[in-house]
Amino acid sequence: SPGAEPATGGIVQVLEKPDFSHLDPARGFDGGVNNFYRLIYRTLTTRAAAGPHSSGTKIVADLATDTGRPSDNNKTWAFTLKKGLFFENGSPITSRDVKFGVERAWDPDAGIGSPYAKQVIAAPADYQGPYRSGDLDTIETPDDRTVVFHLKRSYPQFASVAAQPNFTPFPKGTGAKAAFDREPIASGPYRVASYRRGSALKLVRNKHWKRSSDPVRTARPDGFVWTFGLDAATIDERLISGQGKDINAIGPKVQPATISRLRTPQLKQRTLTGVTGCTTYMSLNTTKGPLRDVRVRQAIEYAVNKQTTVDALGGSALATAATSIEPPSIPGRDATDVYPSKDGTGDPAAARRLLARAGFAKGFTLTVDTRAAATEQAVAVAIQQGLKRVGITVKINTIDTSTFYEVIGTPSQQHDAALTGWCPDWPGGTTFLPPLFDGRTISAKGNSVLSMLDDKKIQKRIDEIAAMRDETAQNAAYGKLDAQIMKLAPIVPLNYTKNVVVVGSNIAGAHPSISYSGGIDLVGIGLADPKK
Amino acid sequence: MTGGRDSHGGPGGPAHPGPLLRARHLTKRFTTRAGGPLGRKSVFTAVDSVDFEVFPHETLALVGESGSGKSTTARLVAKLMKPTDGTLEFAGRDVTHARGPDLARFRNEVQVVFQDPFSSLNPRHTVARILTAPLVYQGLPVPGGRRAFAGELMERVGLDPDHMHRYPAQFSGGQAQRIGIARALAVGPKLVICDEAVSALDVSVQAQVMDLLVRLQRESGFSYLFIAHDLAVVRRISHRVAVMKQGVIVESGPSAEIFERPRDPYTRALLAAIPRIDPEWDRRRREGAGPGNTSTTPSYEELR
Amino acid sequence: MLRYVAGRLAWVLVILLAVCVFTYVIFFQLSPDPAVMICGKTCTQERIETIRTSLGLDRPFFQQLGDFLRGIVAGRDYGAGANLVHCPAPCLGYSFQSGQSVWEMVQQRLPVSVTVAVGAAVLWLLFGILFGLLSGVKEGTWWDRATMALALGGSSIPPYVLALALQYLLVVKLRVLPFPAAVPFAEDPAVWFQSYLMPWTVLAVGYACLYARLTRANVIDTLAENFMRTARAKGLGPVLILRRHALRPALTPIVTIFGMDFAGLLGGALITETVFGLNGVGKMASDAIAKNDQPVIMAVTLLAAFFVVVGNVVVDLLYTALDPRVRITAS
Amino acid sequence: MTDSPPHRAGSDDSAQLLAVEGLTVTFPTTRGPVDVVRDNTFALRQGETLGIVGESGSGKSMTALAVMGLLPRTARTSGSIRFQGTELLGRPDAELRRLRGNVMSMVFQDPLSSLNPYYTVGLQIAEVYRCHRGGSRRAARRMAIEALGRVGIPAPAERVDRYPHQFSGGQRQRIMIATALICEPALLIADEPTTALDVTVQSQILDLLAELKRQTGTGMLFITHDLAVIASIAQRVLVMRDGRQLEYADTERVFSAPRHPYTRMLLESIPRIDDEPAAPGLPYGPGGRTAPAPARPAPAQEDAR
Amino acid sequence: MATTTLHEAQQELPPGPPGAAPPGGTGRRVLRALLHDIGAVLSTAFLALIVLMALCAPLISALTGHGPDTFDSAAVDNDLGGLPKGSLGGISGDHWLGVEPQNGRDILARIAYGARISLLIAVSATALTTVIGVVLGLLAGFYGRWVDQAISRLMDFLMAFPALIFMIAVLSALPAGNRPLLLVIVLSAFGWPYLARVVRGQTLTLTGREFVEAARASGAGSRALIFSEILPNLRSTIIVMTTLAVPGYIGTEAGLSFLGVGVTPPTASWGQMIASSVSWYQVDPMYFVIPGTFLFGTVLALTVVGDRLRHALDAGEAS
Ligand SMILES: Nc1ncnc2c1ncn2[C@@H]1O[C@H](COP(=O)(O)OP(=O)(O)OP(=O)(O)O)[C@@H](O)[C@H]1O
Ligand SMILES: Nc1ncnc2c1ncn2[C@@H]1O[C@H](COP(=O)(O)OP(=O)(O)OP(=O)(O)O)[C@@H](O)[C@H]1O
Ligand SMILES: [Mg+2]
Ligand SMILES: [Mg+2]
Repeated sequence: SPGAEPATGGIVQVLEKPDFSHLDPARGFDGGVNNFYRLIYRTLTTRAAAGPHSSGTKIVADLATDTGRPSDNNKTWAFTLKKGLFFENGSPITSRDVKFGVERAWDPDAGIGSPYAKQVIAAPADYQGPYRSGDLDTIETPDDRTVVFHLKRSYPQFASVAAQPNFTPFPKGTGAKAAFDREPIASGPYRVASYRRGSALKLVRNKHWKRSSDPVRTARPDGFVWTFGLDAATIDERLISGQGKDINAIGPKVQPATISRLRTPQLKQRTLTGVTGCTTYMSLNTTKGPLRDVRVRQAIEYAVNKQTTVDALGGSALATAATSIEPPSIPGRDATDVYPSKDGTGDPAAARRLLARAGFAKGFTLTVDTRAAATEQAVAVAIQQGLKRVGITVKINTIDTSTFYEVIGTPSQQHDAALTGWCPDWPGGTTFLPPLFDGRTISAKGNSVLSMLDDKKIQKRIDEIAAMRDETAQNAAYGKLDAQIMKLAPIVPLNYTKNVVVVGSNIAGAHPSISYSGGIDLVGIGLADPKK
Repeated sequence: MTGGRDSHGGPGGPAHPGPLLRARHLTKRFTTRAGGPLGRKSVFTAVDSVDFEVFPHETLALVGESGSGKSTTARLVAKLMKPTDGTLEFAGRDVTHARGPDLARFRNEVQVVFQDPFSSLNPRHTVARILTAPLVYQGLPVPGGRRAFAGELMERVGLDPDHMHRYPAQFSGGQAQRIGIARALAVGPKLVICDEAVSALDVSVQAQVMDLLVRLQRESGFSYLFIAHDLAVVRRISHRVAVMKQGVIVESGPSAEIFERPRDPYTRALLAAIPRIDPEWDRRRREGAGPGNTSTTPSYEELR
Repeated sequence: MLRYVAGRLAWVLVILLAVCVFTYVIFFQLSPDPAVMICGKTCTQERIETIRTSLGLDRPFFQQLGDFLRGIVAGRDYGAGANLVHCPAPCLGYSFQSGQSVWEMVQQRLPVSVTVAVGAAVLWLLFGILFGLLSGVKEGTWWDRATMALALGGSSIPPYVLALALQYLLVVKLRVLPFPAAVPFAEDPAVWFQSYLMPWTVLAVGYACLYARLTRANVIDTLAENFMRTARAKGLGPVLILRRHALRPALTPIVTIFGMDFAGLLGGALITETVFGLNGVGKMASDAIAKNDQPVIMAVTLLAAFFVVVGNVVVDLLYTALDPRVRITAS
Repeated sequence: MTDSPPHRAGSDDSAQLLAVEGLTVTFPTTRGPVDVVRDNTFALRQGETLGIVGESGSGKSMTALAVMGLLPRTARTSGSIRFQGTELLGRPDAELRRLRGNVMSMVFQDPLSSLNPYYTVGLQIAEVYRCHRGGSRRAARRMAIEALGRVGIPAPAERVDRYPHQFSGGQRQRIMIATALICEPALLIADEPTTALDVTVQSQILDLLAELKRQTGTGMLFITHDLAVIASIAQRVLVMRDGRQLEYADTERVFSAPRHPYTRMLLESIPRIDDEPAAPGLPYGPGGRTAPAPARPAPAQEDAR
Repeated sequence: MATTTLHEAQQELPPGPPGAAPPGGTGRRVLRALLHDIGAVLSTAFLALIVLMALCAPLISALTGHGPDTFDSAAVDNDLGGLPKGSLGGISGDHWLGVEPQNGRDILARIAYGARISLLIAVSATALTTVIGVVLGLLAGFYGRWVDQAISRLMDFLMAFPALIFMIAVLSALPAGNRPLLLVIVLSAFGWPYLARVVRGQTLTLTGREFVEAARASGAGSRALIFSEILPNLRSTIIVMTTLAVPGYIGTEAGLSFLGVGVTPPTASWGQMIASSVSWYQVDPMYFVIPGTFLFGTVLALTVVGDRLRHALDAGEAS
């Protein structure tokens, strides 16, 4: 079974649709590539491996001996490196290499990945990374094994920040001219043996990685081979039919049409379901037309039939109706539904009452921005049908996938509503609620507060929670804030998505991880029988 | 060569304004390449500085060796081909470079019967359409409607009007040729260029068609530039004859003069080569038919 | 002749330049800012600005275009200081997404596309013309009707459906072919052939149907010509009559279409490559569009344009060579 | 030419080359089937020339095409056509093919459309030879040049590589003749082969045909409107009208004692070079050309002659 | 349908008055020939049915009680990824042609409404492409010289763009406006050079033919030469290219709609239906088979009618 303990050896095949965005950890930053980075890179801290008893969200030490030692009211964090750490070329990993790796986040070319290092670590305003501006004084390396970070403000979750991909060490001076996108310097159990962009990537063992230094990665297989550029339907077909090397293969989320084929016992056994930890939602632009009236927004909350949006995403196997902004995977989440209805099918009567009170009994027209992809459009149509029940006419505005996020992130261009989703960078309210509802961060471009909600009370609360020292209390407070925000109805949480994958029959140690959008955690995977 | 004008029909008549058509130094050179577009270039002069005139109400016959440039001359005169050199005057106007309305007028007044009967008929058009096309193209009304008009034209050239909705491929060679003649007559031109217009017709139909041509000349004053190989036909219809050889007019003059007193050796050779039926046979036939009784020869109409 | 060819080639350059400018305007000016896309989900205004600067997007339009053109001809430099990269001619820039040299990307992918296109072209010419010819000759028979119905069916099936259906049948059910993959010929000719067989087929079906129908129509027209009777009167065998006397007149228009189709395919068979996961130019294009990766789009466009325009020149030359009557009128 | 001894009908001394009996050709039209050739019967011996004359549209070409087996697909044929003793009608095309162009060949009436515009005339001539006799491309080309020269095309070596549209009408006709003769067939069907030729070239061609006849005993079906030509080369004459055979006899008999009034009329209609011109007095004189030409000629009322 | 109009246009000279029309008159004869051809009659009937269906789409919806966009969650199985309940893609007394997976929309209603959009776009784009392509191709081939240069270079330019990429780019840059109209314009703008080049080539050949020369001598102006003399001889090519353009455009429309630049959801179109059915081809084949059959039937009918029409017209001229 895919959950069993894997044997050592063999090559795991990975079938993928698009190629990775970047092999350079300072540049890449999404669920898929973050998962992959852990095979070749190590960071100061990292998430625990997903497993039968682990959801894979807990922050544990990786290069460092512990998850960091805060001081100065969480404003200064010190880490000590383990002994016996080496790059793939055999040279030892020192604190200066860690510092250099982190500094790359400020480079205007390279630093396009995780934003947290730059957001949290203090730095001169004109600092432009190691290649242009040299060393950053706010990161200290008192000795070969110690690195100390000075932060802008108190940041209790810095251990999570230190698990971000751009905390990967690199030998000082390397990596200019996007070199790592072609030839990364590995610190993890594997190194890149060959890479043909868009078609294939081959990982082999990194001889200088010591199993003893790494409690997270089991590194059972002798290598990995990625095949990119495959068609979604073809991947499903290959995994289901399992011919030849495909018994050793894993792939991405299956297509909705495939779900109904996974009913046979053999396939059921090879099917894994993970939670993505993401929420699909429809933002309501609180500065536009009737949506300025909170009652209208609340009416929409009632009117939407979340169940049909679930169907649009592929039914119960792939999604569940949402009740709150935060998905269930976030600690401290408060599940109470502010706008309850039976099975999430909506409450049109309540909606009509609210609309009538707001003076829109006859309804109005709502324009929804949608990505030009089949599922998104299906969700949009589902919303259209739901709102039709209360007289609201939905106009679906389809935007090319490549430019969708830019258009909706530009307040002057976005329409009444937009269909999108959000995944936290680590489990907790910190990377969920403030980016979506802190009205002070509204910008003319690349805006993430799609609702344009600029509510002083909420902003004040966000600041208060951010200042809390205790992470658990902080998360509980975010859970309460979630309900408070929902009363203002700036977004309609639609559903929480799931990730269903089929793995080859010889795959073992496969466990979905919330940290990687419900994908199988690669650090624990392997083959049941490497000789097959 | 302008050729001497003979007594009948010289420009001396006071009412006569001059030649209808005058070709001066008409020259056509073809550039050909042997063996594909990259082959060796060679220039061939098909028509070499030819001069002639056609007067109103007159038939000028153009005879000559096969390949001597008669059809090319006809094409040049009909302005279907740009001359390499030379000028063309029609009814006193220089039409060498005529365009627009001038050209339209020229087209109305000059019609052509082509040598190759099938190639000159659009395979996708019915006869009715082919015959009315000149009027339609020139924006003229079709008198009596398309059917009646086409039917009458077909009758005139001895075709069955019932076949009006057939396509060219359904006709015989001679029939196709007559369609070409009928087409040329559709608009009532001043000059008709007949390139071997009667060569594919049997002698009785040929006679009928030639009669038609002659009558039209008499009644409506058509002029003809008549290209033919059958010298008997030429003799019968033409007033003047020009003899061509290798792109050059070697001799020209009044018909009678040429046929009776040919000067150029080629003309003489031509006349000598005419195949003749044994006069003895003719004599015997005439006798058999009864002396002086020509009425036993049925007229064409009777035979129909 | 030589002058004509030279003139046409000069026009090729002019058209490519026009295509260049046009593409530049559409993708760099009208379409949304790539910097924002690169910036990601948590993004700030200044980050966008920095990215814009480093990509050279902040410069005036004509300067960008000029740099681009100069890059193609003479190469150019990107970035500054330690990040300075020299991009040798022909420089098509670097992918916004992967940072790879676009010229290298094209070089890597072109062989795949060419393999797909050539193989498919061979198939569709073979079958399209053969079936069209047979149908034309046997016009009105059951064979003709069946073939033409099949041809219609073939052209009504979206290639995507055909691809999946074939894959299901041949690979999953019957297991006679492997899943398609871009295996280089040198690696294993047998596997190479097997894995390209389906892409070739899928790509060829639509064209073959069109060509079959066109060939048929032209053959029927040609058979009605008088010279076909002459050919029969000469006692030539039916194969020779068809091959020589019917095919050439019937195929001259097809040469035009073939030139366009084939040249168009060298720029990538978008759908087929995507469905079968073949990493060719077409797939590169569709990926680039999905990510608004302008330098790549630009390169694919130019590449496709180059093939099409040159293909058209070749077609025109071929046409005059094939039909002797055209020469006199075209000059 | 006239000196070659005329064959007598029914004489058995030379082999029967072609025997056509009761040949009927029918076309389906929108108004029902039309017989364009009706019950045509004639025979041809080796070395004999049968002239077919007749009204335009009387079915001469269709008769010729029927013998070659080249009628349009829509045509229906009945009767019997025996060539060298074997029946041709109903014979599979593959067998006819071996005969066509080789032992029986045909010159078509409309030369331009009968030549393939896509190929040089050299190739079109040579391909017959190569098809039936084999041989190298070179040799066949040489044959083609020679054939062109024989039919009087000037500079044949140069013109062999030209395309049909680059020739004059008469030249095209000669190209057709050259093609038909290149294999020295036993039966030559010539459909108005000399209409586009001037008399000098015509006599040259007729000489060529006579020569061929003498050397290889070729039998000829010679369709023409030029009765003088018939008189000079044919031993027998077939007169056709309206698809029917009106007269079929020795040339001399037909010319000196025609039985059918139509034949007589034909013979009377022959324009003669020694005749006075038919339109001696020119109609134009003073005021001759006042009325504009009518757009439509008045219908014929009477025979102008 | 496009081919029919094309032919009517070619019948430039109107047939005589109906009473006086001869039994052999082209129009009558062709009509009679078509009526005697069972294939042509069936095809016309099928096309009429499709057109009727498109026109009466609201009626069909009223009859079955299912709008084209109305969800029917009860008809699909939520736990099986939205697979229609029951066999054959959910065909039942309620849903005559079954339902779409995931949302249970009625396929019959969507086919009927989709016919409106798809046929409108495909047929008008085909008609426009044909007209522009044929006219410009004829002009280029006929006039040669600078006209040819101008048109050919424009064609080169338009063809040089990878069509799909540019349709996406252009369409996403254009304001939403009237999508079907925009689609028709853009499809035609990029589609005509293909036909035009073929037409141009054949025109080059035909212009040199003697019958064109003869017509010129009869006084035909360029327009008459081009449209009455040359055009009828291009018939075969145009018919083939045109009939095959219809499925092509339906497919392209689907592709563009799928990429979000075509018609906006939930508007139904055949192409969009086929495109979204693709991934379901194994578990719900009817979802593909039904719109696919309609598309195939339409194209087949169009071709048969076009073919038979040509045949009827040719009947006279075949030698
Ligand atoms: N495809 C066809 N359909 C119907 N009738 C046809 C067809 N082809 C020819 N005909 C008719 O058959 C008759 C005989 O034609 P044929 O070509 O044999 O005449 P011909 O004697 O050779 O005349 P000509 O001397 O003018 O060449 C003509 O009346 C013609 O109209
Ligand atoms: N397009 C062309 N290219 C090259 N040479 C040509 C072309 N057209 C005609 N010729 C040549 O020009 C010469 C004259 O041709 P033309 O057709 O005028 O002769 P003709 O006098 O009409 O002869 P015929 O009586 O045989 O019809 C011929 O030798 C022919 O080969
Ligand atoms: Mg001539
Ligand atoms: Mg004839």
